[in-house]
Amino acid sequence: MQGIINRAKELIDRYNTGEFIKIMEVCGSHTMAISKYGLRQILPPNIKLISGPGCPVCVTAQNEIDASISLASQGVTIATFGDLVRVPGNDSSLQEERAKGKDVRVFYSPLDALDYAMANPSKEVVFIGIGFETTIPSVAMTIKEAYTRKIKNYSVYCLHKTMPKALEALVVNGSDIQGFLLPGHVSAITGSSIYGFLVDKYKIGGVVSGFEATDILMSVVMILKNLKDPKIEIQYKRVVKEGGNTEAQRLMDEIFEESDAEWRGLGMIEGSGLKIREKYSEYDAEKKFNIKKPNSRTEIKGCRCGDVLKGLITPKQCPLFGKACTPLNPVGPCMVSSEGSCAAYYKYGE
Amino acid sequence: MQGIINRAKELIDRYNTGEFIKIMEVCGSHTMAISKYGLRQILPPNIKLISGPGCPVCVTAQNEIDASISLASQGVTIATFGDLVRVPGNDSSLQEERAKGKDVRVFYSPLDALDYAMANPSKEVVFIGIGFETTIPSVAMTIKEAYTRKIKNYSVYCLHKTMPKALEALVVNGSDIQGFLLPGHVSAITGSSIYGFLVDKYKIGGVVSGFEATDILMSVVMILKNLKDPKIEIQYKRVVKEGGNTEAQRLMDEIFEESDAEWRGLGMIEGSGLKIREKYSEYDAEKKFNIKKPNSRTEIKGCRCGDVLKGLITPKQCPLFGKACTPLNPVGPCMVSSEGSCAAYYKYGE
Amino acid sequence: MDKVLMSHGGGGSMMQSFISEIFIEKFNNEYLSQMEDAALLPGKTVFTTDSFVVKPIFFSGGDIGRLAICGTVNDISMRGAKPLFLSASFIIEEGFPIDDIKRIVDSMVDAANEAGVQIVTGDTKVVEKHSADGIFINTAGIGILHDEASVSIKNGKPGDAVIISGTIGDHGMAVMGDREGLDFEPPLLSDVSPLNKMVEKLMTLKDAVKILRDPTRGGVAEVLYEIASMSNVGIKIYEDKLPVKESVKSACSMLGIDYLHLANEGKLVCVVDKDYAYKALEIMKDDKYGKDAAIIGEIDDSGLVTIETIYGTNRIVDRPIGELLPRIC
Amino acid sequence: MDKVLMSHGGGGSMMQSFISEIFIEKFNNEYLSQMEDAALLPGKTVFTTDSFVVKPIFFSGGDIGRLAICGTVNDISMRGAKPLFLSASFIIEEGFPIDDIKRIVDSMVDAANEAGVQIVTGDTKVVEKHSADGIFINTAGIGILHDEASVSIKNGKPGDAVIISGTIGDHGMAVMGDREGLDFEPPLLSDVSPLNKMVEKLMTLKDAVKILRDPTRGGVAEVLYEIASMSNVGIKIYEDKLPVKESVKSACSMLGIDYLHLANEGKLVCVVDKDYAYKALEIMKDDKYGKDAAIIGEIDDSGLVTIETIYGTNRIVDRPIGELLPRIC
Amino acid sequence: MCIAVAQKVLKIDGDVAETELNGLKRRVSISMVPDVKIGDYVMVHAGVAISIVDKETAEEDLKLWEEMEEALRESFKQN
Amino acid sequence: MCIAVAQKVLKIDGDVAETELNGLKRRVSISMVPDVKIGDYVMVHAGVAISIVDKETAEEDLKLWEEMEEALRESFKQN
Ligand code: SF4
Ligand code: SF4
Ligand SMILES: [Mg+2]
Ligand SMILES: [Mg+2]
Ligand SMILES: [Mg+2]
Ligand SMILES: [Mg+2]
Ligand SMILES: [Mg+2]
Ligand SMILES: [Mg+2]
Ligand SMILES: [Mg+2]
Ligand SMILES: [Mg+2]
Ligand SMILES: [Mg+2]
Ligand SMILES: [Mg+2]
Repeated sequence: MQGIINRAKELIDRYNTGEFIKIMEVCGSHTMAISKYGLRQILPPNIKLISGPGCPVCVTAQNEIDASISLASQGVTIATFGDLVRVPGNDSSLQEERAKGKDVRVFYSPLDALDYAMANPSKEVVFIGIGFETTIPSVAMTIKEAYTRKIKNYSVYCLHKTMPKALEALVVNGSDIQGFLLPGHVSAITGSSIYGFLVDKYKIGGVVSGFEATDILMSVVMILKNLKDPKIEIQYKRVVKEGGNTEAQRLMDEIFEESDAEWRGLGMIEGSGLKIREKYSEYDAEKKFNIKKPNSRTEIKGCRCGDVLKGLITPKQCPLFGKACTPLNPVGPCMVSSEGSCAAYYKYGE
Repeated sequence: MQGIINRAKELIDRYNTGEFIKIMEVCGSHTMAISKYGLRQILPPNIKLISGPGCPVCVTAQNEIDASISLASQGVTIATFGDLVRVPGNDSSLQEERAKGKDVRVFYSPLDALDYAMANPSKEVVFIGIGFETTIPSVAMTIKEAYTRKIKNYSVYCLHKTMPKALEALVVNGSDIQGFLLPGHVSAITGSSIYGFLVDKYKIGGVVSGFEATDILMSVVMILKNLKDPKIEIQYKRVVKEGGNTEAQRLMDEIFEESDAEWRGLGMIEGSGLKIREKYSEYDAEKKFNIKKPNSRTEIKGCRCGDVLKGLITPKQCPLFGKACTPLNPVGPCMVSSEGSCAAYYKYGE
Repeated sequence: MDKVLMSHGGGGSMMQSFISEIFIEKFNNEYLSQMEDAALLPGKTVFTTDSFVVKPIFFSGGDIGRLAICGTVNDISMRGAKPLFLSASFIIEEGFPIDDIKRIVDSMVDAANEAGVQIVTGDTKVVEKHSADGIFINTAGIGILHDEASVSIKNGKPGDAVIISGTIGDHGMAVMGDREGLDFEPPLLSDVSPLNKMVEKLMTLKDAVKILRDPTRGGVAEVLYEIASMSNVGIKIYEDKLPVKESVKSACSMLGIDYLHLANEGKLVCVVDKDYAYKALEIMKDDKYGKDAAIIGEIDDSGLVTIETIYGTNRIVDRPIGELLPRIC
Repeated sequence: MDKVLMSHGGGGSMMQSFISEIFIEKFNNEYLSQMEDAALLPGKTVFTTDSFVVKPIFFSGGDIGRLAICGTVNDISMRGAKPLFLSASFIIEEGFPIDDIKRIVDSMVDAANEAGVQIVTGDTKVVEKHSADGIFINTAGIGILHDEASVSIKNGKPGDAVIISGTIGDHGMAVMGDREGLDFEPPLLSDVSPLNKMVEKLMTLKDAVKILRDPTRGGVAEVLYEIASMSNVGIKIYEDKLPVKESVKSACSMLGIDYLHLANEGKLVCVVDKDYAYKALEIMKDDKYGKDAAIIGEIDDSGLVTIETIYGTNRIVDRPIGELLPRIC
Repeated sequence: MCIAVAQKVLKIDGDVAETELNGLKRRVSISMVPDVKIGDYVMVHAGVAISIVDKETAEEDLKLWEEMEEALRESFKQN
Repeated sequence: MCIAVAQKVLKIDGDVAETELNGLKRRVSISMVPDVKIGDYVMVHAGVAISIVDKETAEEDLKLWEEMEEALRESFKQN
């Protein structure tokens, strides 16, 4: 490995031309891996890897967090992924609700949440559906199965978001991003062709990358190589096909349809979210519990998560970073989620 | 006090004639007081105070205990008086059910149980109604109040028993009892005239007694004085009136009607129990939960509670007393209830 | 029964046999089988532990924090030792108010200062909501034997005097009163107090002080039974000599409870050579926590624990079995 | 937040500040503020306590009973002392199976015998159903300092070697695996073990052994941070030197957890004068519980806790905050 | 049977009274003793007053006892 | 985004497979990779296999990299 790393480093160094090159890693797991492996140390100073809106916890809108919290206080069982419980809402968080005695449970898989609902028929279990295309099919599976088995005490609060429109929002008004490190596991589902518009409309290329240090460095080399002639390529060929996983796409399409979605930092983006189709509406927690998103503060005072998510600043440029805002006392969601850019920068000392 | 005690003792000693005189204290609280004060030590050897069927826990039939236990396992909240939780049923007890996670709660007053039901509307609270005329009016009050306030989650499993018919059962086939120490607090409700039949039909007198040592000794003197010319007298005049508490009688009569009842040791005694009147049937747990008394063992192997309750033997004459049967490992209910004759004899070393 | 019942922890005979069968037998060693409130280790070191689970956490006259300090201070003292160092270990239910923790810790600090002991090591665990009821505290403690102390539950001999350091049942009834909503006027307060200063003075009587025991769970009755059984003697006490508050007596008669079964947390039962009985009584009465001390009986050879009633009759003292249940009929 | 959260007990930085603010400050004394696993008292006596609340109670490779003995034996050992006497205090939920208690006590007896310690005093409380989750055990322990031992979390100096006594994260992942239904082949067993014999041998190196710490809650990462902070130094470790089972690594990558955050219950982190590093390593490797011991890094003066990755890059070691949550996205 | 204890009525509020005994105060139902007045003693069982204690009788009790005792002593003497 | 880890399929039982990685066994849903066979590697996210790892490609990856690297080195030389 060390061998390839060195060879990649040597190649990348050739691009140390003084010309400033900004590459955005869209995916939170890439942000984590880059920080964890210390890959930024390998890049020459003119090549900047900046983080994008690829942490699903981070982009969940404030009023969606608050709606989930107020749902918890209504006596239903909230089933969710780990990080979400720590995100501060307007005046509480799911972990604080749990400490008050509300039933908030962390699951590793949505399938486990459905199993839990089936094993506890007297509880009303609501899964908080966050995540991008990687996660969406597994949530879709639970709805399909609940429908088939006529399970009445399970539903999903659908806060899912999808990648392509958000990427477009980042560049539609011009941007200095010269290439995208594209998400590997999202693309395993969607395929790589969904990114074609980046080249066609905005002349920005990208590489779908794996998550090993070698994958990421190879992908960076590939992006650099194509700077003049932007393309969408797949580095992570062993996992990602151009057409993606058609079975998963079919399932997603059966359960969900496109809708608008509000992204923290990016605002409302047309067609960037999903909602549960009418046929499955009894599994739609929003309808079942008549959830109304509250009028939350859209921004947390001083927190620049929005700019971090848009890649406009690095976490360190936020004045609160490492001072008022630390993983111990996170101000914004980018510091809460362990995949959040601010958390990754803080934890791994970048 | 010591003065009166001495004077009473001196008077009682005059009856130390060699002639065997058997006086039954009907009431468990008298049994307790006699043991606790060590009053038997004061009596000459020919005067025997023997205990009767006056401990409500002890006379509750085995199948009533078992029915209560199985009710607990159905997910309702069992509300009950303290001693009852320890009584062994066929294969469990209320305290064992509680240890298994069933909701069994001890209350000092039936009114507290009703309050608990009102404070916990999602629970179904069933009060196990045991006890004689002293307790019955307070249980009646809860039913009346639940009815008036339209409380839907409270009911009573009515196992109440009444005194007069049981007393008659003890003497109807002949008996060597020469006088009754009659229950003070039962009589505060019923009045003393209900005991008239003892004199009229069976030529046995009795004295309604208070619970202080002086009360009991005075009552014994009064019984001895009247041996030749049996009467029903009231020693406990400060509390008991000949007519009793008419308000309480009215309330009891409004809620309950006479029924047959099975007494441990004494068997089925016609007209010696109560059932909830039709008008209040929604508060009758027997109907609400369709309770069927199981086919329990009627006797516990070796346990002579029945004979103890009939006054045929003293606890010490039971071969299990103090050996297989102790308050730590009670075999029969007379050892469980702290008012039980066996427990009183064991605890206070008689 | 194959499950643990409340009665197994109630401080009566059920607990005694449970503990003997499960713990003493298996852990089996010379120290544990002493059956004392605290173990006497080589080097005159005394060591004890107790976990505190009282409900309510804040009760009339004290709280779980004061109790956790006093309980262990007293168990060390009851071995004839001077308590020096305590540990404090907390098991806290998720969601427990931090202000309540502070209040409890403050109260521990006060009690420790009063007793003159230091809390030198600790631990904190947080468990999920509904996995504990608020807060549990364990304290363990180390002390050092007083000079020439020779105190043991096995020391009782016929003729020795039995002394109680004050009114009986205050803690148990204060806590039960809080739970049952009893309202006392003047308020009935728990007696929870550190007794180490009193014991320090008592120990000037050296081996004339034969047994010290704090009548906590199971009350005075249980302590008397344990003394009778471990010293292989009998005990006779006198009802008219027992110091009991009238309000406690009234509450007991109302709830059908024997005050000899109620827990005390600031009282000790002391068995003293009869020649030193009045001296010991005087020492106790001079102490802040001993003004109601009384000689309540004596050791005999009957093998029984008996009480002479106010009527001059004698009966066996009722030994507590397990859970204290209010009795109604 | 005015309520206790799970994270307050998770062994990370949130717990550290919670404990400092609430307990250390208020109880405030020279012993407690040592911030050691055990307090060093006058007379070379060492004293510690821990409560054990592990779920499940019986886990792969051990149970709460073995854990309760080893945890306290190890905390005493980590002070450079020989553990001698333990207390054992049980809080039991009504309805808990008596057979399970027996099994737990048997396992305590075995662990105590293995470690050569005696359980000399105890306590049992029973709480109502739903007032506790099965059983909680507190053990406190007393030990005596080894000759010339001079072990303290404040002793680290740049240049000292950092050694771990074996594979990292086995206990934490075994328990999490039981909870999450992970199935390891060969089975992943908790490392719960008494380390006092290993420490006894290590202490023949006398004051060359500078720091001993068992990386329990919060894992190796938290111990390194505590050392760095209390010794006022930095620490550098090397990813390629860390002994970690492949199966533990795989489970960590699957659950999104850092193995440096996982609890260990039979491992120690040892800071040694660099001239004695290989000698210490040899002693550990000779011990039953030390065969995978490794020198994993050294103390520096950076003030940071850093790791050199297998790619030759450097980064800060992630400090655990609180609750370990499986991460999915 | 059935424990009951005499308590003094301090306050009356509809069907409920505040009672007192040696400093122990309780709230008890008085709906079964409608004639009760402040200052009366009531026998309380399970939170319910079941009768009013007749103070005169309580004092008479002793007198009655003494009379009866006297009479009995006389009768014994005669035998 | 979203953690996924490659695991080897040991057994297939309808929609569920038993997978293994370094001795860690799991049950995962394979309903989204209907073509999977025993011995395949699958990428598993949140208990669901989201794609089959193409073993040939995995091996080719390195070759491709080497080809590209070579080409790049050449192109750099030319500059
Ligand atoms: S450092 Fe904190 S406050 Fe600043 S952008 Fe990140 S999350 Fe927001
Ligand atoms: S001693 Fe026990 S077995 Fe014998 S009659 Fe009494 S309760 Fe029954
Ligand atoms: Mg004690
Ligand atoms: Mg103790
Ligand atoms: Mg104690
Ligand atoms: Mg600890
Ligand atoms: Mg609770
Ligand atoms: Mg430690
Ligand atoms: Mg410790
Ligand atoms: Mg520890
Ligand atoms: Mg104890
Ligand atoms: Mg539980």
